[in-house]
Amino acid sequence: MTSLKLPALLTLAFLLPVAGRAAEPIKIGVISEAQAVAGASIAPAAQLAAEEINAKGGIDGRPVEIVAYDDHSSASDAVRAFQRAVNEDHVQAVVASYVTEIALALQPWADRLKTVTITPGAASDLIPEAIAKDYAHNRYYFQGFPTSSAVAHMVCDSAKDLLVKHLGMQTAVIMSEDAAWTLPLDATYESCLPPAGLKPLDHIRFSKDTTDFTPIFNRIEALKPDVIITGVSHVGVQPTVQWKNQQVPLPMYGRSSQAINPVFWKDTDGGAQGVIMQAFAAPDVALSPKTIPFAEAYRRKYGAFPAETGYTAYDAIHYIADAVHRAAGATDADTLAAALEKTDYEGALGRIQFLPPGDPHAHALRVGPGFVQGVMMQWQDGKQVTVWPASLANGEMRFPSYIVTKR
Amino acid sequence: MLVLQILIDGFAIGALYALGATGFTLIFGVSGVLNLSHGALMVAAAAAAWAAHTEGAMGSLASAAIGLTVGVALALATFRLVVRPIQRSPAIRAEEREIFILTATLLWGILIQEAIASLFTSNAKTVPPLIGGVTLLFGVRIPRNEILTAILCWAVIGILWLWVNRTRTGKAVLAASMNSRGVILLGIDLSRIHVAVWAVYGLLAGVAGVLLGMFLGVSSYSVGPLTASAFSIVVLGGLGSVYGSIMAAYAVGYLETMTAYLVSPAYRFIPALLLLVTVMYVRPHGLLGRR
Amino acid sequence: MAKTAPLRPFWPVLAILALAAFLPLGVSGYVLGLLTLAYYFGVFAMAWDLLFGFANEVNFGTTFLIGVGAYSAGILDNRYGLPIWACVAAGTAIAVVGGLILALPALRVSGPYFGLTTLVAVLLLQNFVIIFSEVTGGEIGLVVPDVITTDAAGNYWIALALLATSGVILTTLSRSAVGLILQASGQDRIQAAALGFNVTRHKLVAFSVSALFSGLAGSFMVFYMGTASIGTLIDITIGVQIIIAAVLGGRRTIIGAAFGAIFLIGLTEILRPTGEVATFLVSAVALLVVILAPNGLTGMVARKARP
Amino acid sequence: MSKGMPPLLGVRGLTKRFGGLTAVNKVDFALWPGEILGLIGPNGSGKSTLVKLLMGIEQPTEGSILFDGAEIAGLSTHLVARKGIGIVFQHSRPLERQTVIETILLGLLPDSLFRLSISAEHRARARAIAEKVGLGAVLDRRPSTLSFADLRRLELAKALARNPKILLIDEPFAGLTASECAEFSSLFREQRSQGKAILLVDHNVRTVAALVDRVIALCLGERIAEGKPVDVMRDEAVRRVYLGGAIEAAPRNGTGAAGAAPLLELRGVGVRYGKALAVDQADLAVGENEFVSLVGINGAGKTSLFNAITGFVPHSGEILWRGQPVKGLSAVRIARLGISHCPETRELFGDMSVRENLDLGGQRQAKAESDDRLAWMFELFPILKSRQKQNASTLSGGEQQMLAIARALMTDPQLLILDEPTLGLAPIILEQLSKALDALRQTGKVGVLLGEQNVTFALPHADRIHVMDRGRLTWQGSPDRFVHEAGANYLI
Repeated sequence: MTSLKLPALLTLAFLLPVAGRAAEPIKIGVISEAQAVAGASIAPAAQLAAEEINAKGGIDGRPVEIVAYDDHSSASDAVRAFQRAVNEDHVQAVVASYVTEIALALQPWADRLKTVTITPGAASDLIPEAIAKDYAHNRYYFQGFPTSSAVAHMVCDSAKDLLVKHLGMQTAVIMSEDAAWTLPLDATYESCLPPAGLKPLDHIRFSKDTTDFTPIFNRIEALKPDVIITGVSHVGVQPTVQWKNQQVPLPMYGRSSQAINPVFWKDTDGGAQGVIMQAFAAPDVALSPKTIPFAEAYRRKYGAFPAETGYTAYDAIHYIADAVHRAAGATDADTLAAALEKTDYEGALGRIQFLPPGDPHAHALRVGPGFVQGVMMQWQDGKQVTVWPASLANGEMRFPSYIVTKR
Repeated sequence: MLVLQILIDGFAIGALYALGATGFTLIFGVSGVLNLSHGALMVAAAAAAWAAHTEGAMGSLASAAIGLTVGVALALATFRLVVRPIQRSPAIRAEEREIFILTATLLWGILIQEAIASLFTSNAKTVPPLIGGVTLLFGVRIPRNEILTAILCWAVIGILWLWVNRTRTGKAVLAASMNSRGVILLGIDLSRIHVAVWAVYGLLAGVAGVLLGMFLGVSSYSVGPLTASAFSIVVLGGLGSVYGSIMAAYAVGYLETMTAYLVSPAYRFIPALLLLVTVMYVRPHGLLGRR
Repeated sequence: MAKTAPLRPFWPVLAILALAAFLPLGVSGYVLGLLTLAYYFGVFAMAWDLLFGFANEVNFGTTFLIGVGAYSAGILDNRYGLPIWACVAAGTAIAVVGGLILALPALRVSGPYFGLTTLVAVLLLQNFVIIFSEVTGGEIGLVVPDVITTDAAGNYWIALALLATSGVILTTLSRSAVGLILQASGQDRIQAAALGFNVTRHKLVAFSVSALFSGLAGSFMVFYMGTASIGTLIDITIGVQIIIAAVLGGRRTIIGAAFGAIFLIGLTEILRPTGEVATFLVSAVALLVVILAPNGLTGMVARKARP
Repeated sequence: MSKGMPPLLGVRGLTKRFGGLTAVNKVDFALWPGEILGLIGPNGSGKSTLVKLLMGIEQPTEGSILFDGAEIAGLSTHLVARKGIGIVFQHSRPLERQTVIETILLGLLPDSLFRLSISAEHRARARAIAEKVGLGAVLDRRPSTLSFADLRRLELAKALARNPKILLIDEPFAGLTASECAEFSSLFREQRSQGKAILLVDHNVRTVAALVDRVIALCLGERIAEGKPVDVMRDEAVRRVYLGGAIEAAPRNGTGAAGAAPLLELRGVGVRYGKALAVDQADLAVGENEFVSLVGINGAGKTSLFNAITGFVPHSGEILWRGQPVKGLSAVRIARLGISHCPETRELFGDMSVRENLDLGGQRQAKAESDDRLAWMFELFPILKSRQKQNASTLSGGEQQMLAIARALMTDPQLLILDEPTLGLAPIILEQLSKALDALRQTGKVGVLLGEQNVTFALPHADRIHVMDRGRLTWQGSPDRFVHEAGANYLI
């Protein structure tokens, strides 16, 4: 069988488009998940970025070429795609996956195959912690997305303004899926909510395979908190719809990755009404002068607004190009990684900088005012309305009638 | 209060589980097929209903009807394209049919799952509920649709019971599940019975899928867990025994709900799985297993 | 038919092995990486086929064995920093214990009932990995810091050696005296018992051997991948792929299972340019083979070879 | 027989109950080295269960089995086998993926987990055994390519490889030709001469009479006779079991229908199961409303012939229904032609009520017509009327048989094929069945093809008799001729 299959593979390799060597394009591999809403924007956004760069004459005359792969949300598939990208298609850098499992699985391979790799969507703190712990082996890996602890901090900061100061809330219950990515998130919630003025009454972790959320909501309600602080990603549609159907009289507030996607309203059949979620980008919020033009360009080209990972992937292609330019066209992994570490680029997400090697979160995005900052959005009548920070807000919080807030 | 919540919540979940498992056990009883594309059929029906509503702008009832149609069509396709070719294949020996049908229906389920993911993404979907709002029952707030779901589940199970016990085709189906040769001896066309059973099965899976989509929501990732849960419930109850399946559905439904309320939602599935293992050791053919 | 009938596939297989051994001289690291993974899957599929062929049990729990072995090895490396050989040895040993646990229901139940118990074993393991995420890394996986080698050819040779060794041992076993008894026990336990064989004991052995190779390959694979995760080792879909590989290759042939795995992974890769529909196409091809050529690839080759 | 020395196998009070059914009831017997003992009995007499008890495949409810003076009752099969008891199963279930020599080698292997290689000595012995049983020419073939007789030889070789002291052989001659039977017989005799004890299990005395030293006859789980073959054949109890008592013919009142155009006609019909020939060149006709009985012992091929007629097994030759061939029609289509088959297994719907079973029989008719027939059935079998609501599985054997016949008649057949209706039934029930058949015969509405081993039951209900033996129809004639010509030879 081996003898039968190999020629077929080799033939295929020849059939793959090989750009003329003379133009020396910069090839960037993009590994993503087209079937998942969160992953579907990655490749198109990267493609858009490449076209923009090429329209302006490329990187010092060299065009950027995107080679896209689908990993079907499987880590072993992604590893194979990574090997193909590096060894077969000879890409100079890889942008790969919003799934933490896959991002972590690719981390050792970035070192083994000496290729700069950026995740446009995996939030786990473990990624930069691994880089900090073993910088020598993980220095080619960058986290192009804020960490979950950064997410939690942002939720706490906004909650202080929106929930405590504005609505006079005092207590909360943390509701998160039982997953490794929520461990740092929950730990940060527990430590940052009390200073923000919200006392966590309980902390409910549930299996991410849960389909019936009634017991969870009933347990939470029995504790009589003012708000539910969420940490969900694998689930989203189901708790939201059941929250609405059961008319749970408490607002949901926090990280809910699926809720950020523009299609969430449709998927929940409007059940999302009133849900407040943290996001790093939104189509109509000018986080930087580039945000809205990108979102509009994306919609013109693909017919819908990008998901959150679209913004990060778009930026990633741009700052890779920027790094190649600063490295005077050198694309070997060491030079490129060194150049990326010095990134200071204004992207659609805000000002992009990576934390330096000495930091416990090395190669993670720098987060905070003036950098990547994010927003709090609320679903209102099919639209995502930005409610925080005040400088970017384009609406006020509103809740469905069954939700009782103090003020 | 807590007891009531557990009772009510477990009742609805149990009813859904029971409905999902009834079709699975019916098909096993009559044609000896363990259809591992079961979950895919349910999700496909729900996804079709969702798409009819959101993309086709249809009403709740019309989109539910679309979901049921898809369920029936896919069940018949499963029978015609996957199960029957294997049953009739001269190259597959009788004692190996089981592994082939298991493998082929698994693959068929993956095909459907991938098709759903490609068409509608892997995001979870919820079918618009037939009725909205909540109602207070003994001081417990329950969505009206949850009550309707439980009622509908039981109504469908009741109709199935009537069909099997009161109609000619239904009785022939029941007879075929006990003794297919006896049915042939009476000149009753077994292949037509099989088609009828698969159609009814598709309807059951469709109803279960659409109701599940309304009550809890489904995604292409639900395919595997739904199949596994129907499989477990049916085996727990004793293969081919509808009463056993209903009993087992409630045992699992209440065990899960109680765990979620009293222990932790994180451990929701574990006691039911342990129960299953225990039952397999103590009563190897399930609670109401025949042999 | 010649008297050397059982040895017939020996030379072609040896030729393919020789060719495979020199492959790193001629192909890219990508093809090597692809085959490395395919070889590990080949071992998994052979171990499954052994159990199916010998004990006549449809085992949905093969990823339970792989997962137990791989995670044990990974955790020992990640938390206790044991040397790799010790991790692999311990992982394999723990997988064998897992195999014995899995065998217990097989002594009482069979058919779909056994299938379900093994499925439950996988689901339980999955739940435990999530619940004990502090040790196991939970759903995002476990980082395994040590590595045997980062060289593509080196890894390829390790996997090839493992595949060849497992293939030789499992094939020899299936054709040896004890293999004969095992197969007889699987095909008809009453007849085997009537010939004086303790079927229970032999069934336990079949499970242990299957677990041994699943655990061994699983342990090596985590050190190759550098991470262990549910999605790559335990998930039901992985088990399904292994079963499909074995059936595709030709069930009960041991060696066919390996070819099935290589074919399946090769096909996935060939279809990769089709993007998200690749899995759909691969499943469709597999379904067609299962329905139209039930004896799988080895069956097709064998039929062609005959005049 | 050397009764002076202790027996090799001593069975005392051996009993096996399955729920309420007593399959083997307080059976005693002994087996000495160098002896062939025949164990005979009709289907359902408990022979197979007895063999399973001896082999440890089933565990006895009561009683003791002494082997060489040691108790082996309750031991698991592999331990019984290791003591020195071997078995040749009735049906060949060969290991499909192993060659002949491998299969025989299997019998030679010790029960070791660590033995990988097979010694040359073992191979030589395996070859010797193969030569002895006549498999020398097919050593490297797989079972799927072997003839039926070779498969039987393989089973025997496998058992012989263990070199057992006692051989249990279940129906050794079924499906074999006369010369093959002779070959096997001489093999058994050779084993006997080497001091082995053999228990031969068969349906009737005749097949094994020449070979066995002694015979035990079983009926309904009990031992009813023991002695030399000729004595057992003459034994009153045995004759009653096989023949049902004195043979009598009863002419039909009113018009016989023998002259009418045949409803069903068989021309040179043959049935094969793989390599075994079950029916060979059968010619037979049943006229409109005619009652034809096919008598023959178990295994003669009656059931196979019926299954061929009703399309459950493929056949060679021609089967004509009202002059039209039925070949190629499915069993369902044939049933719809008006042939109703009531098999010996009855095939009732156990968890459905009597009424539901009957209604299913009438399902293809209009409601009124079906109700009429139902009333007629209750007339024919009054007991069914009072049992209407009861589940079929809770009925007694006789009631189940009546239900099966009634259900078959509900389909409004022109021909009813009745296969062994008397199997395992008490005499009182036979009488009721007999009356019902008589009533049916007087109505002249339906033809009946009755297969029976119980001649006494078959004769009164026949316009014509066919005798079937080893797949062939060997005799035909009127019932009164049968009494004079064939009856005496029937057992012998």
